[in-house]
Amino acid sequence: MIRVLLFGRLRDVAGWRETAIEPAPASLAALKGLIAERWPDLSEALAGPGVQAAVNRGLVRGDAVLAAGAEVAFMPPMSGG
Amino acid sequence: MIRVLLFGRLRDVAGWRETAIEPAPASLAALKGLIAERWPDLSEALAGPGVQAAVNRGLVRGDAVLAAGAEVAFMPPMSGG
Amino acid sequence: MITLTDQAFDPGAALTAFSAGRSESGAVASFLGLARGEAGQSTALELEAWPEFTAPEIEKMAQSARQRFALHDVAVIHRVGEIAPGEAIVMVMTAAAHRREAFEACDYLMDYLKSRAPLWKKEHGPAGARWVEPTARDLADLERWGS
Amino acid sequence: MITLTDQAFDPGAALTAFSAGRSESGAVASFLGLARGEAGQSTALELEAWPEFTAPEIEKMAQSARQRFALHDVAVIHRVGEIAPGEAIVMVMTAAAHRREAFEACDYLMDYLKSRAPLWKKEHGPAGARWVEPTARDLADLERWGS
Repeated sequence: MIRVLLFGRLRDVAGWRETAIEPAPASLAALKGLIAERWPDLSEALAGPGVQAAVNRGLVRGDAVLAAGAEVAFMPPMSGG
Repeated sequence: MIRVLLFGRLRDVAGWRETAIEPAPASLAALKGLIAERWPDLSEALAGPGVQAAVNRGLVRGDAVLAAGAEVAFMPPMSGG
Repeated sequence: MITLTDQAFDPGAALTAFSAGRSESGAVASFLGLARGEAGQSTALELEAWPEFTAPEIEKMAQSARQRFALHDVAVIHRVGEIAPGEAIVMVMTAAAHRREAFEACDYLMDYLKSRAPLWKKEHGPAGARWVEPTARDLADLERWGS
Repeated sequence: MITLTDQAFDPGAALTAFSAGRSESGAVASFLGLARGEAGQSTALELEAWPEFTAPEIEKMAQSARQRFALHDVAVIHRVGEIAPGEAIVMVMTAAAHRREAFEACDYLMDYLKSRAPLWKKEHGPAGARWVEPTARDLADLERWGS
């Protein structure tokens, strides 16, 4: 099982903030494939400019291995201040 | 009669802060000549870098006519903040 | 010190606390970001954070500023949740020996917070709500720092 | 607003007052200059002003900043007289729509105050007293503004 978290407009697009996926996909790429099947609107939004992914609270670029229990967050462009 | 005001280190050099000069010198240049006679140390300090003069609270460069009752201030380099 | 809070805070009290007892820091710069009403077009801001990630990321930025500008101290307070026009959103304070370092560190931190802090801002108004993203100017500002 | 005062002032109270009720100014920058103790080498600063001239000259600088940076508001508080280490010497606050203008105006005003405000600063220490004059860095900072 892995947990997936969404922030900002990604949450509005998907209609959820957090979900658990079982069985765990083996990689970030596999997770994205699964998202494309289940939530095509979210999948499109994830491909937009400036969307970043974090695995276990560390930003990742490209693909990453997902261990069981991993926490994956997808974050649209950040805007503090 | 004119009034002369000194600020900062010029006051320490001259040993006074304000004085009246009677009869009134006709110009800033004439006033400086008079200062050179009476207060040679101050005269030397006035020639130092960054010393500015104000006549009736307006900064002047070069010479300026002094009317009776004029207020002349000599100011060393400014240092606020 | 990094503070994320869902309560309104008093910028003056924060500045008094930050600047008290500093006899070797000649310079304290601060920046305070307030929610603009946009003449009625913005009725509230909603700031979303992921506290367990947002606070450590801002702490990293603050430590980067501290080293780069030889700061004596740095503090960031960031509101989260719903914010009314005129209320403080963010406050950055920097203390240094001289003013240039204090100013530049404050400027640098604000540029980073605007485009790199894990926060998401939604503006609510009469015409609905929209997510705010960094502007071209925000991104250009960030590029000044060369990273 | 320009204030010259021979009494210690509370920077936080000044910031609270300055930033209150601003629903259209997104940005308030401030700078606070504190008297440094220089590890015991400076026991007090003495700031001499010529109030009838100093206040109007600072007001001119503030108005110049207001126009140049499209400020919504600006305030300068400057201590005069004897100032102990850790006490506030000067505080500049600027309010603008966006942060760049607020920061730059604050920076600009500090550079002007350092080298162009009719104030004279004497530092007292165990070895005696000396008049402080703008440093080469102060003058270089001022030149950035092109005048």
